[in-house]
Amino acid sequence: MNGWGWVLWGYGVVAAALALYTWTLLTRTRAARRRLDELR
Amino acid sequence: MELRDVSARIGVTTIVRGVDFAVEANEAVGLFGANGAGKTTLLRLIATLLPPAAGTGKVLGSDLVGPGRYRVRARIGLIGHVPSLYPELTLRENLEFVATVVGSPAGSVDAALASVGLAGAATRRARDCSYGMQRRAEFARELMRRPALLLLDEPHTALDDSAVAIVEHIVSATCAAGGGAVLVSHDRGRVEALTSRTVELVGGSIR
Amino acid sequence: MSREAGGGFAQTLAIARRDLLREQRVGEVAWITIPFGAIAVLLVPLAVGTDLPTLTRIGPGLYWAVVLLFGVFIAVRKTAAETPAQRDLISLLGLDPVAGFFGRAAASSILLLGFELVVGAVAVALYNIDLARWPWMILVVPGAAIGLALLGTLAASITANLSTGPALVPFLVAPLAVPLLLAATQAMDSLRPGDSILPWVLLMVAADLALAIAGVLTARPLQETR
Amino acid sequence: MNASGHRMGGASWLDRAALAAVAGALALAFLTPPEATQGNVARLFYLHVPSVSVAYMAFALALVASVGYLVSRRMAFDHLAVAAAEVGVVFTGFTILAGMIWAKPTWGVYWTWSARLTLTAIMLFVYIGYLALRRAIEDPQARARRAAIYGIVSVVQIPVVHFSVVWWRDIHQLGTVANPTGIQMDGILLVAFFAGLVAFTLVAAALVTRRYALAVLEAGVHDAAARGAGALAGDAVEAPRIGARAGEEHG
Repeated sequence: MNGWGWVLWGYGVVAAALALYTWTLLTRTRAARRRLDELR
Repeated sequence: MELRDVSARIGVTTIVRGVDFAVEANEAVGLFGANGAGKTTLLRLIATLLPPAAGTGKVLGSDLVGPGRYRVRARIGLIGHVPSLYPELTLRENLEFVATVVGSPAGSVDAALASVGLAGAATRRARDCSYGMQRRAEFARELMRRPALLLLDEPHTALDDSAVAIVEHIVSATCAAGGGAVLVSHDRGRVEALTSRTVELVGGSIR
Repeated sequence: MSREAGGGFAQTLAIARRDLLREQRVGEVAWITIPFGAIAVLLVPLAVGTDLPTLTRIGPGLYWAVVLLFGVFIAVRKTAAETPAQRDLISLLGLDPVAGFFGRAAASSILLLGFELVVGAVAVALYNIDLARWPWMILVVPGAAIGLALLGTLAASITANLSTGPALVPFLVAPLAVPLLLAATQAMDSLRPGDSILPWVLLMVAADLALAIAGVLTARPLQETR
Repeated sequence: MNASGHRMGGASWLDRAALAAVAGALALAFLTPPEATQGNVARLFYLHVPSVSVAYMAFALALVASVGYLVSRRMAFDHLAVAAAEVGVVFTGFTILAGMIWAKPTWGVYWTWSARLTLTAIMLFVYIGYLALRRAIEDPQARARRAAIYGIVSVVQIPVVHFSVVWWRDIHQLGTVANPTGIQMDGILLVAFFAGLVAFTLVAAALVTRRYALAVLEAGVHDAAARGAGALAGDAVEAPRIGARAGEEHG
């Protein structure tokens, strides 16, 4: 793998991790909203 | 000691709500309520061990949640329905530990144990004592500490007929010294005889 | 009626005495934790090979890793745990929280010192560790015991009465014990003539002091029941 | 807290600013000329160093919030503390991932035991411990108090951890290859680095905002459950229904 390969690999892994975290955050928020609506 | 419009929660369960409750000096009050009504929680609330979710209160001149509560705690005696003795230590070692922490004079330990009829069991480990004996030892501890506010949770539980006199003695001694007492119980007959008035905890409120 | 509470030092001693008496009656550290540490020292050569020169070289490091990873169980020993009723009582006795913290840490320090000495004797024998300039160990061994006891006491108080508490404490302690591990291992490494051991001893002292300060700062909120 | 205002949490101005900054930073990171000694691989620098800076900022925010909670006992500080700590853990994770992927082509190994990498790994575990502790406690006030205490204990100890690791590395010098500051940074490279820092700071701020809103929601769920039906002590207990005699005695 050349330099660019490593760079794309590094940026790709971090971007995927960031996307995963953002997704879990949105999912948890939606679940909490739903639960709150149920309780009201 | 008085509570005004006090509520308390444990987890998501509301234990008491909008409770007004006061105990004057020289007064002993009986507190009744069904299983799970929140009597024990109310005692811990009065003892400043559980902060109220709402409302205000004063105990022995200090606010229920103010920094003064750390000072008045040393003048509150609580005998819960679960013994708080260290099972590995003897009854005397348990009381000696308390005496050192509160600064009671040496010698008061044996006197206190003798007064509840446990002089002969002083060197027995708490683990090897019956529930009733452990209860007696806890009364000995409070006799030694002489708190200004005495909170008793089911005081007569597991006490034999002769030991019931201990409850009577400690309540009247506390009130005679200008203190107050709250007795949580199901034993209406015995508690009504010891207290000047009784209240009932129903649905999270005092009646 | 109110009386003066016992002095802070008397309270510290009372708490330490209580903890040591409870341990003495049950023997949890003496009969479980210490033998467990000793067998860990015995197991490692079975995994990495029994070549004595290698063991002599890596022995001190293995010893300290075992002390920090297994010694932490002393902080979560059953005989130091308090039931909710016992915590209520302690709060109502007017115990100075700082005295309570130092009393519990003192008892744990003494037990940890015992752990270090027994496991250390096993390690010295099995790994043929050279104890040149051993007098420095008089500072390093208790220093590590005190630091780990302070850290373990803090972590045990933070997790008191949690169902996962005994599992959490080692995890919370391990990363923060890094200065103790480095100071102890590097001090032993520096036992060779010419290397200075003093910076590592000072680091140990600094770590212990930082933990003592943290304990004083957090003693009051930690004593609150609930 | 714009995110909490929208029903489905649509994009706030902060989200948009973060996205724009990321686009700009990426463009700079990829379009700048290769670095003199390491070539293209050095572009990982724009990922690794800004994320560790942001992680430290997040942990500093978590500390301030922890102290704020213990002093004021306001739950808002606790919500902020957990938001900052969680985002800090995420960015520490980015730091380690990017650092390892940078280390492999540069030094031939994924892990180099440099003081910086070792410290970052320790920090990661300290704050994973913080999050694990929070998971173990159900009562919100008890959780807030105990978590704040652990946060403070950690922060008192972290400088000592820092110095111990740095000393330890100073003695066992690995040689200059393990020194990431060997990079020549000037002109446009410096601009790319700062663009990365700004972008990551904005992304972290957007994430903290959303995590804070989630903490507020979860507290609301807890409160609503507490107000819900059947949650009053004693309500779950009724008179026993065994035999008619018990009823007669009470009647």
